[in-house]
Amino acid sequence: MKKVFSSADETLNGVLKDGMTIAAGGFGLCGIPENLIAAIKSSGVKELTIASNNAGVDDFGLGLLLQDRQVKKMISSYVGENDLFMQQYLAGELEIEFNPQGTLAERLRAGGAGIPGFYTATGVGTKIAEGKETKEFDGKTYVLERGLRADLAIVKAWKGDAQGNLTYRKTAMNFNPECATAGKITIAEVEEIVPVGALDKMQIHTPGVYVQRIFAASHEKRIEQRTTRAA
Amino acid sequence: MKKVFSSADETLNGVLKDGMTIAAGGFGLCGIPENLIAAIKSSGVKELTIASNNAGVDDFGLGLLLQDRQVKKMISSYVGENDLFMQQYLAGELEIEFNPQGTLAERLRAGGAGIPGFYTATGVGTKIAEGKETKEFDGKTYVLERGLRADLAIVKAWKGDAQGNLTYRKTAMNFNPECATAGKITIAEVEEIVPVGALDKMQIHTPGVYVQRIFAASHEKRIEQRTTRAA
Amino acid sequence: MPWDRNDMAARAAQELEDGFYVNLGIGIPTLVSNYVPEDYDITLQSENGMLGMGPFPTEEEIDADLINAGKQTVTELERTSYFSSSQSFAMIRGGHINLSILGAMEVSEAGDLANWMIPGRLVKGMGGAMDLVAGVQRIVIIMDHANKAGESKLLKKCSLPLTGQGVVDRIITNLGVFDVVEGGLKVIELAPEVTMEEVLNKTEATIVGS
Amino acid sequence: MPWDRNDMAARAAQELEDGFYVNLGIGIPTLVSNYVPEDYDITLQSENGMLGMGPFPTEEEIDADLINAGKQTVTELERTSYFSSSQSFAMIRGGHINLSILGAMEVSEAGDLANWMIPGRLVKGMGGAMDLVAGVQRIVIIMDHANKAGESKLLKKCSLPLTGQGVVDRIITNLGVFDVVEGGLKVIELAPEVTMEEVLNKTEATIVGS
Repeated sequence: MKKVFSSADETLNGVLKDGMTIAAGGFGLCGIPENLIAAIKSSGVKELTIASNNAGVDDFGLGLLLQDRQVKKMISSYVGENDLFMQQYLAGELEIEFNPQGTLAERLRAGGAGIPGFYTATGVGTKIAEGKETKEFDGKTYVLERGLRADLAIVKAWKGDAQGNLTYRKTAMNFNPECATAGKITIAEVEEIVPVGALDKMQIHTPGVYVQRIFAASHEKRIEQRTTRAA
Repeated sequence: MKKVFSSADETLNGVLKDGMTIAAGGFGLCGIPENLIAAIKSSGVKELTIASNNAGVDDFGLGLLLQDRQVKKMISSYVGENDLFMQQYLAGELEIEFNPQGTLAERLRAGGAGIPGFYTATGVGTKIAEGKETKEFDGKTYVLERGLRADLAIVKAWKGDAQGNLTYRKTAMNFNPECATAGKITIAEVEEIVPVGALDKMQIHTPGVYVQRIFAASHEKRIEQRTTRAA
Repeated sequence: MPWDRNDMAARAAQELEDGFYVNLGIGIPTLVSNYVPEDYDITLQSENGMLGMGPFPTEEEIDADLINAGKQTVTELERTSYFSSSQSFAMIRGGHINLSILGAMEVSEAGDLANWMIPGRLVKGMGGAMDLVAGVQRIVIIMDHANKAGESKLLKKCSLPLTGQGVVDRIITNLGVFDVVEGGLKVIELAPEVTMEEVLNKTEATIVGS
Repeated sequence: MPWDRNDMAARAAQELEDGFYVNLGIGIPTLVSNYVPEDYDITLQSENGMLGMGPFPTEEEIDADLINAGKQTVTELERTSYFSSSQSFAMIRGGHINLSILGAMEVSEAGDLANWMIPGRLVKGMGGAMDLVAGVQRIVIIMDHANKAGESKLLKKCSLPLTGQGVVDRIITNLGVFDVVEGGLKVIELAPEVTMEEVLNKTEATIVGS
């Protein structure tokens, strides 16, 4: 069962379908599967539903998929960094389902963990809870949120091995572990493929069972807000 | 905010109360907070409800708390290794609430994560689901299980630091991370306290926010089933 | 000649596919690991928090922090990863494990499984069995066809409290291999010298399409 | 003289207690970190997956893999730990963070908060704000007392879509400090030279017990 592939294009071979749901790791432009996103753009696949905390910026990350109108719907918590998104949204060309950030993370985790629904206090009494079931526990009201699975998950890790074991680096971890569990097929792009056994066995963030395909690539790692202090 | 204490007794000072609920890490005798359990025995605290996957053996682990009848109720998935448990249970001196192992783990995680209830297919159509609400999602039936919090969580880790950051070793991790999140107060016993900054920041299993008190101690680490192959 | 424990384990090993992630129950299912085809890449999950379980340790390798779900000392492999209980059962409940091979007290023709509790006898608990049968993609049972009193363990309806409802896909007994299908159990294979007549005589569950 | 941004941040820093785990929102709340008492051990959480957030990096320290919830480059400290988004919000939702200091568009006398959406304007999303106000132990708001049109932002009822219902504990404005109590808002403190009369004139929300 060979999991290691040579490129983003090769890992996506036979996987993409119009109308599919894709869960994409990353927070802002940090820890995004940038090579897979570029390959999905090239593929021309359309009518995508994408679950991702953000929508990238106009010319990088998931924003690339908006240029050719490949996205039908985003499930996100914040899309404020993407002007193209706003134009298409206001023109009625793009749907958005806002999920609170923690609810989105938990929905992906729950989906991957076989939990079809869970209750949270987040959003109770707000627009987010409209049309959703609520329930009282110990005198407090909670809203029912659904587990979320995706046809495909695309994640970006730091190091990985041929078994599909992954580790992430610093805050580039973010939504990647949750997306990895939520994908019916999960593809990981990593900075480096290391020999099986080289990763610390007690420190593997995503065990290989969740990862079907993996490849190594270089990453631009664009920075959104370059803030510094005097040296 | 000093978190480091010198002994199990010292960490338990002012914490124990008759009738309290304690979540205890460990699977069998592996990764159990053995020093804290011994100190709880010495304290004489009574009427405890203990959430722990197992009940130890007659003369080690949580079994020690049964000797003086300190336990009112166990929430466990398997208690078959403890004869004393069985005697007290059959004599009506001890209650048991069986939870499937994965449900128990998820209840503790949910409790610690502010999720009061979640749905699982585990146990549907069995005694475990009796008296519990069920709900259909996508044509399949699931049972509602509750998040579980404890007045006190006692966990055993490998290495920890003065901030309460913890790492676990091999399968001694088991229920410890979940218990750590579920405790209103969490006390950790570790094999070694290392300087803050010595643990790999990307590899801290339990961030210090969950741990209020910590101490280092030696551990017997008794083995239940010593199975070997020829060298 | 009906199958013995090792024959059943060897037959169960045919359920494996290259690349499978597998959880083996305690008892006969454990023996299946002795029959994994050499060219197969199989990863064993242990629900106490380990993916990539190795063989028992040598005396020198014994590590109290390294046990399997049966509380036996085991070893790790190059591929091994460790994780917490909630993560382990997320993997199980979420359907990421391809196959679980388990023992049983009773199986019904509807695929109900009973393997954790005998009323009136000491109740030890279900451990992870209910999660495994509810979450793993495919459940294969290995058990003797009859109990010690000679009564069929493949029943129309389980008499014991259930571990799971409609969860069993395939049953391997000393007499043969049976699939849970619409209307009852279907004979897939018979052990050497076992006849269909013998199976019909020794099975309470409805045998269909045979 | 009403407080300016830095005065408000300094006043908000008085809400800190030694040992607190704190999540600071974007904008004025970020300034609070400049006023942490030196002998306090405060740990900042960043909801994108970091506990123990350090200051902005020097030009040499910049790391694209190390940002805060505002997508700004930051640094780590000795105590820092990193974790995934579901773990980060488990910490928040589970009530393990002691205090969150956030900005607001409107707050009602019942403690309702609106800070994510203006109907008819571009909707960018709530990010982690709804989770923070629902889960963190104590919510303190820093905001101007009035909007640019001079209208009170402390209202009887929020006009904008809510971020959370009954979630605010304390509000720090340029005019003073107000607690959400039974029946309305209670004045805890006034900025220098600000009178109760001025507050009553500039506040739509019910002021009680003053």
